[in-house]
Amino acid sequence: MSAVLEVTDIKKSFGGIHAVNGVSFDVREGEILGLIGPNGCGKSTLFNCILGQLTPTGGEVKLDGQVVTGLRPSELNKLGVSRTFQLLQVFPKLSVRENLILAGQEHQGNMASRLVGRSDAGLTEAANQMIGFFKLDHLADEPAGGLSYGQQKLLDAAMAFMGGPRLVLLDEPAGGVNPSMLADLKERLVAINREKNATFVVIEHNMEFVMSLCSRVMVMAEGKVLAMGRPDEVRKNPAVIEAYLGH
Amino acid sequence: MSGFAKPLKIALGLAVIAALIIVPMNFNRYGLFILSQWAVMSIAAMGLNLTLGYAGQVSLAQGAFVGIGAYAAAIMTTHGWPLPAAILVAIVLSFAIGWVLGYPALRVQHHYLAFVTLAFSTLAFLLFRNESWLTGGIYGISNIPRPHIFGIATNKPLPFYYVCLGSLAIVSLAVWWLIRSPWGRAFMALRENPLRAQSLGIDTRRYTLMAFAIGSALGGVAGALYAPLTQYIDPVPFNLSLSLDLLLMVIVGGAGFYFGPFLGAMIAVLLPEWLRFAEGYYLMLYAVAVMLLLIWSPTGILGILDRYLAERRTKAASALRAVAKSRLETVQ
Amino acid sequence: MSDPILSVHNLVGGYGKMTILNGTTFAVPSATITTIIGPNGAGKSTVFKAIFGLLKLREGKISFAGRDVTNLSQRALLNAGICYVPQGRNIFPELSVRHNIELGGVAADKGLDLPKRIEAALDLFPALRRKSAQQASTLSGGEQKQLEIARSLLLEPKLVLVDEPSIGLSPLMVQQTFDILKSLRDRGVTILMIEQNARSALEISDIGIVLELGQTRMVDDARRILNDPRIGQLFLGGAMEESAA
Amino acid sequence: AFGQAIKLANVAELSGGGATVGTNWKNGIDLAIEEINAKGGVLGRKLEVSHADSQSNPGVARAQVQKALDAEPYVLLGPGYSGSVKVTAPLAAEAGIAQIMGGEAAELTQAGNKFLFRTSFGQQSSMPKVAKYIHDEMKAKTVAVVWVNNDFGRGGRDVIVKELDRLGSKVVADLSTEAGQADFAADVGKIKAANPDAVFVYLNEEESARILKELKRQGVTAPLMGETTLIGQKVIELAGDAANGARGHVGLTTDAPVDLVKAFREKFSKKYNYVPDHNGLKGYLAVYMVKATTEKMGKVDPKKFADTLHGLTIKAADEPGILMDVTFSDTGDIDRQSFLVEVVEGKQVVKQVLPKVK
Amino acid sequence: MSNLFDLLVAGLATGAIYALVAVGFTLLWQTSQTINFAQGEFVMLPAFLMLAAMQVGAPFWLAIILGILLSMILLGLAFKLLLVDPMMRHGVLPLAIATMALAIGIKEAVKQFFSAEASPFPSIVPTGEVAILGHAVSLQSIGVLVVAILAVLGLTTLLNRTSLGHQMQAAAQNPTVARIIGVPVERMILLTFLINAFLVALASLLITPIYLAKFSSGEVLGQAAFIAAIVGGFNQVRGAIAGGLLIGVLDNLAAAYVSTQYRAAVPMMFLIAVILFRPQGLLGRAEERTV
Ligand SMILES: Nc1ncnc2c1ncn2[C@@H]1O[C@H](COP(=O)(O)OP(=O)(O)OP(=O)(O)O)[C@@H](O)[C@H]1O
Ligand SMILES: Nc1ncnc2c1ncn2[C@@H]1O[C@H](COP(=O)(O)OP(=O)(O)OP(=O)(O)O)[C@@H](O)[C@H]1O
Ligand SMILES: [Mg+2]
Ligand SMILES: [Mg+2]
Repeated sequence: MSAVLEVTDIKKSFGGIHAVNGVSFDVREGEILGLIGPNGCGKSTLFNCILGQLTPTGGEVKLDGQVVTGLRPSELNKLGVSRTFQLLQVFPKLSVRENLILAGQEHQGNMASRLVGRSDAGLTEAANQMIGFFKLDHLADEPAGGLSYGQQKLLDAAMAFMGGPRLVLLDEPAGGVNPSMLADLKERLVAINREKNATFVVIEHNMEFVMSLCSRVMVMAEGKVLAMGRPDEVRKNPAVIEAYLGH
Repeated sequence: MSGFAKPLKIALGLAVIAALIIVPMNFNRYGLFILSQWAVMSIAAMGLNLTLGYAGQVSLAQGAFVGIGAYAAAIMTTHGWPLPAAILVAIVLSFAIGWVLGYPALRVQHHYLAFVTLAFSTLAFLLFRNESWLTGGIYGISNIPRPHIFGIATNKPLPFYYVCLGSLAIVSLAVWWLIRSPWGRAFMALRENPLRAQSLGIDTRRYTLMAFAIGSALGGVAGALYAPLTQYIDPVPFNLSLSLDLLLMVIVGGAGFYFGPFLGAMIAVLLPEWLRFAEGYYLMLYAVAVMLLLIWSPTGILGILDRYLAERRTKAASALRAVAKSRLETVQ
Repeated sequence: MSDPILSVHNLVGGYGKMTILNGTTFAVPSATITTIIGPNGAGKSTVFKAIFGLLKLREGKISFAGRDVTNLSQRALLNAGICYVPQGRNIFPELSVRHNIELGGVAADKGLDLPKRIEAALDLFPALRRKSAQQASTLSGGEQKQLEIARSLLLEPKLVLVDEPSIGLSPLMVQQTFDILKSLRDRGVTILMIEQNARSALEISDIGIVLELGQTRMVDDARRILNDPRIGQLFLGGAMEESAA
Repeated sequence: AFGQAIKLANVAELSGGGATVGTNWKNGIDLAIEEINAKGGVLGRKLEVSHADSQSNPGVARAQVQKALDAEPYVLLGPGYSGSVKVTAPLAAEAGIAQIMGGEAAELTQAGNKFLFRTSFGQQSSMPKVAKYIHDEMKAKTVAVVWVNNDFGRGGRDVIVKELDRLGSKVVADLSTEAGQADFAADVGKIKAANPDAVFVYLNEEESARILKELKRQGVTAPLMGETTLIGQKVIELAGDAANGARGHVGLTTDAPVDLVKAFREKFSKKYNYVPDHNGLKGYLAVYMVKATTEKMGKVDPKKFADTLHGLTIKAADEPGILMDVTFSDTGDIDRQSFLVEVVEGKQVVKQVLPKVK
Repeated sequence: MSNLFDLLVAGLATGAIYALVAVGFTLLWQTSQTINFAQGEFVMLPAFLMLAAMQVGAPFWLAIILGILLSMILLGLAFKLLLVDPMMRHGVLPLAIATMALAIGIKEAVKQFFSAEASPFPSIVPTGEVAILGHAVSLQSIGVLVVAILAVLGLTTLLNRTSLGHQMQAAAQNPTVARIIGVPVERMILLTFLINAFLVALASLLITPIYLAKFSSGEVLGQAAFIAAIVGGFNQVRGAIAGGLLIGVLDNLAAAYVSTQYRAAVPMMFLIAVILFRPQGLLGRAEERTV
């Protein structure tokens, strides 16, 4: 399997704080990589650097062997990289359906054709399916800002899938989501992973979720990589237990 | 919307349009002038509504674009060019300048952006006033001709009112088309959550610049009509207070609502005229009226309607929720 | 178990015309940990908002320590001994971490030694002590949640309402937070908690409440709920437990 | 006993940048009408006026004049801003209604409009007098010109610079200032650096007061020359000592050594609690122009009004309300005595009486 | 060279006035996240209240006290209850527009009920001048500057050093959470507007002798102060001083060395440059983390 994403020695500091301090890793085509680590160890910051939301202080990101550091988030998204956010990020005044159509529309046609083409960019059907899957049917026409925490979290995840991405970076998708829904979500991820050969990187503190979903797990601490390996290996790693898992 | 609402809406729309065409036929010159002014200001406000109401980019420069359009039209038509050509130039010019003015919006937002545009608006005023070789300076440009449309002279108030109304109709249709296209949705995404928008592939830079440029271009159109309407322009009407007025129109009408600018322009243009009976107190009354309106509905006139519709919708939704089956029960 | 300190009776209310709570009723015994579970959008957070006077109720009654506290102001509820840690992000972004924490003591009784309690709270969360001079908005998601928990420790409440404290916290931090809750209970404080991390939460709880569609479906001993196969299937993600095991 | 009232329409700057101008003008009008009606009106008919606010904006002025004309007034009064006059004069002319306005820009009466009349000197007649005084009496070889950058200031500046040039006085500093400007340090600094023989100041009253203070503060000793707006009572009140020594050409002033004018000032300040500036006088005169013209015609005839007023001389002896003898030219310009005034110890002192041109 | 010094002194004097008005802007932003477009009119009005008191026979000192009290009632209490309360929850714009209307209302009311004329106003600071390095500097300007600095020092201490100040900021940044932890949000907002009203009354007292009491004087003043506040840093009270003085000086230097016709353009371009290259303003604090 070749590497979809290669991250080399990424650094990000804020003033004197080294939030990410030289992180390198690869993500192989079709794998589900877990990313765990104590609060404040730099996971979200690493995502933001990879995705162009923050400019890294140093280092390089390659997508399919092409350097993409410095690309804007929207450009990366057009290349098939999508994401979810740790803090709730939806379009509060737009309805749930509009949120989802919005999430897919820039992947249909070009800017000019979107001006003259259909007003839903032909996405209503896809959006409705997504709504059905996440059990948001009765809320489809409600403004997204009126959803409960967990529902917004689910909507955020749903949006990440609308554009048919090949690489998805999920930042704590499980936080606040009901366990039975979570089981569905996991199945869905696995299905997309198998059928569409999409690749995932998942930040999560929910160990059952990470350990049962991921093929490899990377552990960060204080801005650096602490460990990387199969879930069962990582789980037994004393350093990981000490810094993160407890017991 | 329930089934009967749509024909009802269409009928209402047609009635309003018919009224706008027929009723003014026996208006006096003053009434026609004010109504034409309403049409022109509606166009400018619609532009700002696009930039501010839909795309969320605060601009205090819309008045300056009206000025740019007005000067373009005044200079060209007094040199013998036809008005349509002048309008075209006004559009292109304001679009281009609006595009450039959009660049700061890529760096700063909200009140910071408001002040960049405020500064621009002051600079534009100074240019209008000081560059007399081009703009006639403080003396302004007089004897601006009104156009011949299809061979009909529009010197008289009624024909020129129809020119304004026709332009308003064209602009309204274009804006309607724009905001219900995916572009409109992308603009709203800029307003609601630019961060999330970026990560969904929405080229926030390009859309921001577009929102500025298109909104400004509409300001230019309004200006290009304003010049032949008053037939004399000087820099004073295009100072900051026009930008603030237009902002007021957008907010009072209801920012981000399609019909907001029409109502807002009505409040800002017609209300003071209605209040003129109060003589020296009319502006005071106007100020109080605007404040009361905003106290009553801070989201503007259409905010009230929106609240009403939302209530109806949520009532339906909560009825659905009330009859929904418990999962626990279904298992039992 | 002792008398209920909080009882919630037949709550009906919601947002605008939207009815979310359809007769929610339950009681919380004194000095226990009670956990509310339920699907997303069940109305759990809405119940808390209602108890804390942030939502106008159309019907229903809330009593606390024998007193009617329905629709009281937040300050009055704090004075009565109720404290609330909401879901999501609830910090003052432009104030420093330390000032954020200090603000937790605004409603404190005169008798409390606030400086000491602030130090104690910072001791529990070393990350916050390290960053105490930083603007709160620069904290990571989990650190912000820690900040909120630390802030809520300044008062001496009788009842703590805490809405999904575990979101965003690392396993270690979740353990520690649950330990704090346990020690509070042991000191006689009543805890009412909402959790989606339901298994861990129920494990430290005395009572479990299942809420669905704005109605209380079940109130029972936490162990029994944890072991009820139907509940496990529907709300605890039974399938996942198997695959993880 | 009265016949139908004679309807006048006034459109003036009652709000916006020209509010002070317009309010004075309006008050002058109201005062005159009150007087005239108290004495039995014009040809036995009462005068009535409607006031409309142009918001100091030409577009609004146009709408309001249109509205006023739609109501077919006898005579249109105002506006005061030259730009607003320019946009409205064609409308009045088209309707065949005489328009008596307050604007002073030179070009207004030069466009061949047969219905437009001034109430004061146009800048084309006052500025040459000022330039001549600066050149002949002050013997200034070099002059600094400070003006407010609106149509009033710019208009005066353009004429005087041309005149000074013609007479051979050199303009060594040509300084534009803003309406409402508070800080004149830089402008005065420039004047000081240019070291002129005289300074011509052409600003609104409040700004005049401010620059006078600053000139004094920075110790500028060159003689100061201006118009009514430099040495008016208001300026003296606001500037205090700093106004002493300033001189000005005054077409109209409430301090003119004319009994009728003094009486007017009394009446005005009694009614409105403040001393009017020249705009108050202009409004007052405008109404008396209507009265005198109508009485001359012997009937109320809007169509013949303009014709009658052209070339008319009104003597104060016949019509005390006109305050001073005045003649109207065929272009609607005004000819009248004027004064050269100096501020001495906080009082206006007339140094010279300039006779009528013709 | 001496000319330059004169310009600097004059610029600082004007700048101090801007600063004093700008303090209110920054205060309102920091403690209620509102923008008051009527701030200039707020500074204009108290002087008229004082003049009115004197017209009915009150001595100057009593007029000052009455003026300040009335301002706090009208511009503090009534403003907060009638306009701020209903609109605050709806973001910055509705209130900004309402204050624009309020500005019109205040201006027109003063014009209608008082006068369209400028009136002189007695100065509480002696009107003399002192020589500094051989240049005359007016005592009034020094008074304004001193009060502006004191106001900023006082407010900065209040906001950054005291629990009350933190509560005021908390109420602005997140009112719901502030309520939840027991901050008396309503009272904090009221306090904000009362302080602002007191400040504008004070500013009115000091500035009007220089600017004259006129219904329209708030326009120029308000706009200049606004720009000063942005340049200095909108989210920190101390920004007002830096911005005010800088804009005052810059304005004078521009008039002297650039062009009098374009003097207003220079501070504007400076404003644009500041916003683009240091959006938080010279002394402001950087915006919060967004991702
Ligand atoms: N501010 C709001 N405006 C309108 N509707 C709301 C609002 N907040 C919540 N709702 C609706 O109320 C219902 C219950 O929301 P609530 O937040 O109480 O759910 P919850 O049980 O806490 O869910 P979660 O586990 O996801 O946090 C949801 O369906 C949501 O759509
Ligand atoms: N804008 C900023 N300014 C200063 N420090 C920052 C900024 N952004 C992040 N940090 C710091 O960088 C560190 C890493 O933050 P990050 O959000 O990446 O953590 P994380 O691993 O995602 O933690 P969590 O699990 O709690 O979400 C934190 O210590 C945070 O305080
Ligand atoms: Mg994170
Ligand atoms: Mg919840």
